[in-house]
Amino acid sequence: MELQVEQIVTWMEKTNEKIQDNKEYLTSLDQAIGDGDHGINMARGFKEVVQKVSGSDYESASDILKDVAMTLMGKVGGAAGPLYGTAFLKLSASVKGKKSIDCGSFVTGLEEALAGMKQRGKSEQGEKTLIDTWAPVTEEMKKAEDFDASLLFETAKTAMEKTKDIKATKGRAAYLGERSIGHLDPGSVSSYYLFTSLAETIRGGE
Amino acid sequence: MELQVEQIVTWMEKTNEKIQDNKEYLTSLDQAIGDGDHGINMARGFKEVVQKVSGSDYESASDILKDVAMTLMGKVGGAAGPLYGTAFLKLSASVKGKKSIDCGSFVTGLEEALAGMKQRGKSEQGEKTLIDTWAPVTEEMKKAEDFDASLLFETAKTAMEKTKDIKATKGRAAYLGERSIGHLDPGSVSSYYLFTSLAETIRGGE
Amino acid sequence: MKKIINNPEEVVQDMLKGLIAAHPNSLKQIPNTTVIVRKGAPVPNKVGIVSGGGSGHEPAHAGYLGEGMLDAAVCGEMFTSPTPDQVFEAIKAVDSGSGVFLVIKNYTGDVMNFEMAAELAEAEGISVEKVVVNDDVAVEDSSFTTGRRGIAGTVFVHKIAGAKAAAGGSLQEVKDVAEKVVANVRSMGMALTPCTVPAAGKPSFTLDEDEMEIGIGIHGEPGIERKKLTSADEVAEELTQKVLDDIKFNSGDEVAVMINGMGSTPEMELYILNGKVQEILHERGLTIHKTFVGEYMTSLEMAGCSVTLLKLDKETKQLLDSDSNAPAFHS
Amino acid sequence: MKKIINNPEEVVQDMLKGLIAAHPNSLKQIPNTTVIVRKGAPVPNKVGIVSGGGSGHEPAHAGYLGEGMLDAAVCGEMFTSPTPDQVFEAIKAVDSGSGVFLVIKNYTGDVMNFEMAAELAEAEGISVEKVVVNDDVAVEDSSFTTGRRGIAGTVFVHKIAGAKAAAGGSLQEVKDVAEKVVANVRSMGMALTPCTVPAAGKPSFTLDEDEMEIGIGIHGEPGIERKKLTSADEVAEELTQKVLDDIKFNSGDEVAVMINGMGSTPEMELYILNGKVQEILHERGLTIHKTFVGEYMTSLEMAGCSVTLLKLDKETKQLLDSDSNAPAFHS
Ligand SMILES: Nc1ncnc2c1ncn2[C@@H]1O[C@H](COP(=O)(O)OP(=O)(O)O)[C@@H](O)[C@H]1O
Ligand SMILES: Nc1ncnc2c1ncn2[C@@H]1O[C@H](COP(=O)(O)OP(=O)(O)O)[C@@H](O)[C@H]1O
Ligand SMILES: [Mg+2]
Ligand SMILES: [Mg+2]
Ligand SMILES: [Mg+2]
Ligand SMILES: [Mg+2]
Repeated sequence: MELQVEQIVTWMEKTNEKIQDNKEYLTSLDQAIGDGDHGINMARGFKEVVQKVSGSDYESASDILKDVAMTLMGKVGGAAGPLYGTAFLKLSASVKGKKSIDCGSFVTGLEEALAGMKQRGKSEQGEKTLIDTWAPVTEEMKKAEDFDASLLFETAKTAMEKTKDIKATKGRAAYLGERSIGHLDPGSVSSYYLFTSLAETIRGGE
Repeated sequence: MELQVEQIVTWMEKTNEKIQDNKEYLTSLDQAIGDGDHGINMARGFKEVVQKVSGSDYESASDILKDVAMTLMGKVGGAAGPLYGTAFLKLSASVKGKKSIDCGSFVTGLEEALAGMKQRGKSEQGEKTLIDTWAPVTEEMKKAEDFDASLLFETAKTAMEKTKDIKATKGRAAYLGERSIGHLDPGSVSSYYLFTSLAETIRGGE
Repeated sequence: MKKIINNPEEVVQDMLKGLIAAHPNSLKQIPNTTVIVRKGAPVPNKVGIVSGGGSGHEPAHAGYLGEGMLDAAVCGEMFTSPTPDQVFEAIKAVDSGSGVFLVIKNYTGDVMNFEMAAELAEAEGISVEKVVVNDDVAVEDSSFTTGRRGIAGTVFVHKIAGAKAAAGGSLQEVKDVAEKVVANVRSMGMALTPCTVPAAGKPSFTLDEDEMEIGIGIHGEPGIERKKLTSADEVAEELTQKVLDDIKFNSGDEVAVMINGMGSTPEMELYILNGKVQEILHERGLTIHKTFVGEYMTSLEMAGCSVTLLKLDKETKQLLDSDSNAPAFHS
Repeated sequence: MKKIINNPEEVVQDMLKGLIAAHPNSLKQIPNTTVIVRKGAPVPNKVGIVSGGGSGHEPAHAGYLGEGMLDAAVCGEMFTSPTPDQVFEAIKAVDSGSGVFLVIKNYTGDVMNFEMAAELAEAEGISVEKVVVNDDVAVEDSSFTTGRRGIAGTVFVHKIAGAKAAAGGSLQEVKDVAEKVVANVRSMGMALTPCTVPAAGKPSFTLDEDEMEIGIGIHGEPGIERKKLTSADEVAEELTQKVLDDIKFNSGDEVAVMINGMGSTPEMELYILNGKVQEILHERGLTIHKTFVGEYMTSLEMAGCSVTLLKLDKETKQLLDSDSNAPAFHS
């Protein structure tokens, strides 16, 4: 299958729904090891994304992804804003001009998104950040032949849950040192919503 | 009987004891309809009074009363400080040069103390202030032939308790208007301690 | 009670120690008193300006010491008027021979103690005049009662009387302009939480999570009415309206506005309130000459605010605007 | 949560409205942004100084707008770094052609957003330099982690970089002196109570009536250690010692001291703390050039404080002392 513009819209809508529904949960995760705004920031950003892309006419997948990127960059703020913004900007650039995205191109896009976030955040896998969800998802999808909803669900879930055991060395949770262990990384949980929404979108389109 | 210097010392010591023991109670009364410092202020003042007069050698009753006045004036602060200070200053002036005080002179002194407080406080009886304890005590003592402990106990107690029913028109409690009804006036309660301590002193000396 | 203090009975002494340590070049404490005097006082040929009252209202009153404002601040015990001897020391310390002016907030204790000090000073040949500030419209003004309290509006009196003195005004001129300010300044406050006097250990009243108290004073006294907590806009409406109702404002009148925080209300909330207050004043046709948003007259860690309006004329406007280096007077 | 607000999601917008209403002659808001610029900016031939970050730290950052300090403040959402487009607007608004200097607090979000804005500006031919302030010794400094946070010490960087720019310093000279300040400023904070972000509705941590949290940041983050509440003197010892241990201070060094209130701690308590801090510094043989006691970098209504020391040299001392009319910078 290939991701069409309408599916990207659906992906964003589903992500927004999950984020709005879990706004308080995300905030409470961030209150535990950060500053308690992650839910508020993501909810503000994705609400705008959906307002921007729903009903709009996009010629290409890269165009809509660029708008998603710019909206997140301009509305989320904090650490998550530039990171998610960078991710979608890289994803968009990587599929530049493409009307729709096949799995191979998507994976290349994810790889560039991941590299972009690492560079922007000066971070690596294993530091208890959303990188810890994006990296395994990218890796597993690379092995698959086509979009695979179950694989996405599972990988994102396992990766997100694993962040509980990591001692943070980047982001605000790093200030807590050892005390950060035992808590989920809020950014990984929002990324988990992003990827499960993608999985649901794929499932709908399979 | 006549009040001797030693009895005035006892009077002050007893008053101090009661005030220290009821510091929190006085403060809580003042919290209800004032600013919650009456117990603190009176305790600070009488502690100093006792430090000043206990063990000191006074030639005359008027001298010790003057020291009491100056100490209260300089240590209590708030509304109570100048009022109690004025009262003892007038009392001292009224018995000027006297080694000891007979009942008649004491009553004259009380009358002058009361007049001084009224003038200083621009207040009259019936405004829910310590005047409402001092006025009846002065009046009843005027009728008696000698110092009368029982009379003092009773009059001070009744007068103090009556302040509960008065609507305040002077002092901080006046800000509460009708809401001041149902609460004892803190200054009347501290005055009650002063007069019952006097009564106990008299009883000891009878 | 959670406080950064040592002995609860010695908070005022400890505070003054830290205050002098922070400002050794501009302030001094008269030994064995709680009187803080600005260095350079008495200023030759200038009327000395003294204010003060109970402590717990910081930055009032020591924060207003400076050129063009106060010369001495008498710091009483927590929420307790200072005693006559202390005020007398302050008067003596700032008299240059041109007389001393006392700015008193209208509380029985303050009035009595400052008056007694004035009598002591006059007995020693120092000319003393005074003004009693009573800007709080929460309290009924009546000649049969204690009358309105003095709250945040007092800071405008400090500034304008201080500026008049700095400009060479005589004792009588300082008094006249101070009385003009008092006649034209009104305030109204509210609280979301009470405050706790260290030595008392517990707050003077309690409020539920959804309640506010309207018409509070600045000593943790309960207010005049308890209500359900409303929005900032509604609070602005209520406080501003009460102030506007109290003296006649005509369209075109120029006013100074003070949005005063009671202690723990974040500046953010004060600015939110200010947005609506300004709207109301504009609708009313008033010209806002200057706005002060911040903590000017607090009540320890009480959460809440007050709104003050001062109707200006040419003289008071110019005196309000004149320079002062008092650290706490800034907008 | 008891707050004087309207819609919890719109506190920043409402605050900015009230801020501009209060200071119409000195401040302006760039339309459709949360950027506040001082009137008169860009100042011809002067390096523009931009700072900012999440809101909730008032008077930071808009209170530091003024001659000799900041030219623009970028106000993010509550405790949330502003976005690159906003910072970019600020940069454009204050560039006179002499370049723009960014004062960034060391938080991942702030660093990323400000860096992206700098990239946008450079792409349009504006020279941009920056400094990242990391004064908080509560957090370990390590190149493998996020590193120390930027807290109250940032205000000294605003002042000194701003003064250098006002004195005609080039972009590089401003950067050099700012880096010198960063290398010489250290802070440590503590809290007695947490704070509540309006849209979150509940505090980020809770503390028992007898507990304090040492090493807190300025965003309601939990600190590094929870302890039984001690006396002001012990708090002073603990915070000051941590700061003194972090960089080498020699006897005779001149320092500036900041005792910063986190939001709801009364000034009285800050002065009490200051008394002991000064004693410790004197014992250590340090010369205290200037002391700042008050609320400079808050965390909404958090109760608590921080102690900041800045080691001075001739240049930084003179720049710290130079005039500024920024309303929130006073001692
Ligand atoms: N350096 C970094 N690299 C990658 N991700 C990061 C980094 N710093 C923070 N994050 C992610 O951002 C999330 C926090 O986002 P958010 O709460 O919106 O921002 P802030 O920390 O500025 O308040 C963290 O949970 C983490 O996943
Ligand atoms: N005008 C007045 N005349 C007489 N007594 C007064 C007056 N005002 C207050 N008082 C007395 O003073 C008491 C309060 O004293 P205190 O709490 O020490 O002072 P403050 O009210 O200044 O805090 C009141 O309970 C009342 O009895
Ligand atoms: Mg966060
Ligand atoms: Mg009282
Ligand atoms: Mg009192
Ligand atoms: Mg944040």
